Amino acid sequence: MNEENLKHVQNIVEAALLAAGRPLTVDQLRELFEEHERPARQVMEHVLMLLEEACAGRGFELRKVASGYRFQVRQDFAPWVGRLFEEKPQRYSRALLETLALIAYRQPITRGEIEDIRGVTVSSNIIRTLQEREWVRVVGHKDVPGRPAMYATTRQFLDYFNLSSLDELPPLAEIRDLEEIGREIEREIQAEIQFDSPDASEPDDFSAAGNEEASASRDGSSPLTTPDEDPSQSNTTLH
Amino acid sequence: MNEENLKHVQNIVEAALLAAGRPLTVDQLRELFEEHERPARQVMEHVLMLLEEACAGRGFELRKVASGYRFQVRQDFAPWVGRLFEEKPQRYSRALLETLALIAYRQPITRGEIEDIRGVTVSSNIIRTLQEREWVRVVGHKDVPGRPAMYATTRQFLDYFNLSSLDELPPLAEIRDLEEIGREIEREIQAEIQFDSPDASEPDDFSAAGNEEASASRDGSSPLTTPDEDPSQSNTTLH
Amino acid sequence: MTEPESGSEELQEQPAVAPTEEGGQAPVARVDGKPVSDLPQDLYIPPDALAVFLEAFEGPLDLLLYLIRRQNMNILDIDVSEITRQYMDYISAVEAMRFDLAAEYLVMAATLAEIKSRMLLPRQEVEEDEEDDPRAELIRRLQQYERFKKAAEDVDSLPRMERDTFPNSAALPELQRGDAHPSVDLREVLLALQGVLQRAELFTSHHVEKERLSTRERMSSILAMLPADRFIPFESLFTREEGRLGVVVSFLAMLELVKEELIEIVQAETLGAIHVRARTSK
Repeated sequence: MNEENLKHVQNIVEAALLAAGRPLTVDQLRELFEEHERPARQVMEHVLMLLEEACAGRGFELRKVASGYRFQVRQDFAPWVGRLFEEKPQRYSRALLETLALIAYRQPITRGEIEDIRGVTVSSNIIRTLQEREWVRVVGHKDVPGRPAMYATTRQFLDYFNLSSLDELPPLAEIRDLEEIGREIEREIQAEIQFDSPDASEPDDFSAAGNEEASASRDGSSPLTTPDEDPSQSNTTLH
Repeated sequence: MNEENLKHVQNIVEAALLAAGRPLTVDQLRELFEEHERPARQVMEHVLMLLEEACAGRGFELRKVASGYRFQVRQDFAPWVGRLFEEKPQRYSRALLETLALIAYRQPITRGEIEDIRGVTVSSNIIRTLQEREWVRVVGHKDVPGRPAMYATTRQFLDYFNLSSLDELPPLAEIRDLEEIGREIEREIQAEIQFDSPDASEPDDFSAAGNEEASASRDGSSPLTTPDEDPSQSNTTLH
Repeated sequence: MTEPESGSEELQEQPAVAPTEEGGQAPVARVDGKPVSDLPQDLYIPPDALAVFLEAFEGPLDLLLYLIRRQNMNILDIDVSEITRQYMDYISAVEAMRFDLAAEYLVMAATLAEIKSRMLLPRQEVEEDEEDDPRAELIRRLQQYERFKKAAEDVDSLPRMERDTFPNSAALPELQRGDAHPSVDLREVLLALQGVLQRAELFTSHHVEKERLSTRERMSSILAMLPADRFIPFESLFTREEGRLGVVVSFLAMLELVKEELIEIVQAETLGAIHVRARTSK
């Protein structure tokens, strides 16, 4: 077989392997040719070797697997190719976030204790999701009837939220203040509307006071450094 | 971007197109890269050009279709590759192809309008088949009594027929200048009236005379010019 | 892949090619396996052949186009008399044996008859013809149809999937599981907690107080370190590098764990080694 013929066979084999979407054996590849033009087995194997060489330095390679030959995307490109198949993540439910918050602040905590505080049952799905995400793990079982698992947060949880330790979580007191501040803002707005006095100084005063309070309650420690991460800050600077 | 980087991007694009097995747009390809390494649109287009060149003389080619770029088997090798699949490529009836062509060239078009031009009723089977293949879809309803559905072709239609846009459809044969024909007929009729000879052979004579003139007028004029010429226009100029 | 058409439409496929060819070399129909390449001029058509013959056409316009082509006529110069005669002959022959001849064919027959009769009559007024020339209308329709008949052939000859080309793909490499998880902002967690606290206050007298988080965290980590089945030395639970504060936190955490009966601390003899064991199972 001359070089031109070889190239022709090589192109057909290449096209067939790319179109098949499954591995093809040497004989299956030979079957693509009519009898009078069918390459011998050795020729086909030679062509496959040429094809393998032709893939050098490209995005895909020829691989021999149990059921024949196939083209395969090179492992090197998996990080990019993988993004093709990423599903758009959905958002977590409020129930899940509440559960996570309780585990973070009250660990080690059992499911029953979470349910007591939330006033509703916690679905197994939520716990499983949190465990799969590796934010939460079982640290033991409480020595009470039923021996319920006790949950705690993980290193990965801290890493994800950019915390070096649980200390950096805003203290519960502050979260309550936050709520207070929110209510105060609302009151202010109501007052403004009632008195119909769009005085610019009022909100500014309030906001300054709010800021003071927030920083005071944090006691010099800074659980959340960037302003956009701090809900109390954004609340007070609303006006 | 240096040559090495370009080669890297080219390999990733090649890998991704083969991994996807479906067309990908320039933007979809760019999204595979993280922000800091994401190639500009022009760079991506350049890479696609390089990739196309790299396929020269091989079994497959890079093709731009409506939904993006894809790798596909070169037409030259389809006869061999086709043997991979037991099912023979489907043949479509003339009725279906005519209906499809009318929708493609005249969209949006109602079933009634298709029937007017074809001179026969369009079977519901045909419309259903075209919709099931996702070549055709309802794009609205005409504001006339009965509010008939208006059909148009889809991206899948373009993808299937290797087109990147409707502009790439083969140009529609131009209707011969009807205004001129109208004038010819008029002249003939005038002549007939003048000679006032309602002989049975007249129409034949008339027709023969018209024959000469018409072929003369068609000489040298290209029958294929604009792909989309409004038939209603020719209609109005007829009289 | 599924057959898009009913069987009858497949039938149309084969002979349909014939009318487009000039000179009638290709068979227009097959009767008992024998090709019928042209219809006899004397119009003797075997009944079966005629049925198949008509099915080969996509309607009256298609049939008319075929007749015009066969006469080597230009559409623009249809010899209405001759075409009408042939058309009528065909459809009356079909009608004679088939009752379900499509209405469209009959309408066309009527149209042709009307055109023919008009052509035979002396023209009275030019205006009338200009406004309502049935022949021009027929020509217009034939031209329109011819355009799209050609367009259908063009579409059919476009290189298409599954016949002229095939999409390419390659097997995937091993893919790392991407980060398909939802992203969460810490503020969302805090807001969620705020919600819980609010409700907790409403529903129960639960006290969720400000906690020494470092202690609770240490409680978790100590629990995680402790094997349930054996004691480990008390000292091993402290990390020297953490300094005094760390030791205090660990100690407080252990006291809390003892209080909650989660761990057990034993000392075999006075001033002897202290050992710790989890009272919980893992």
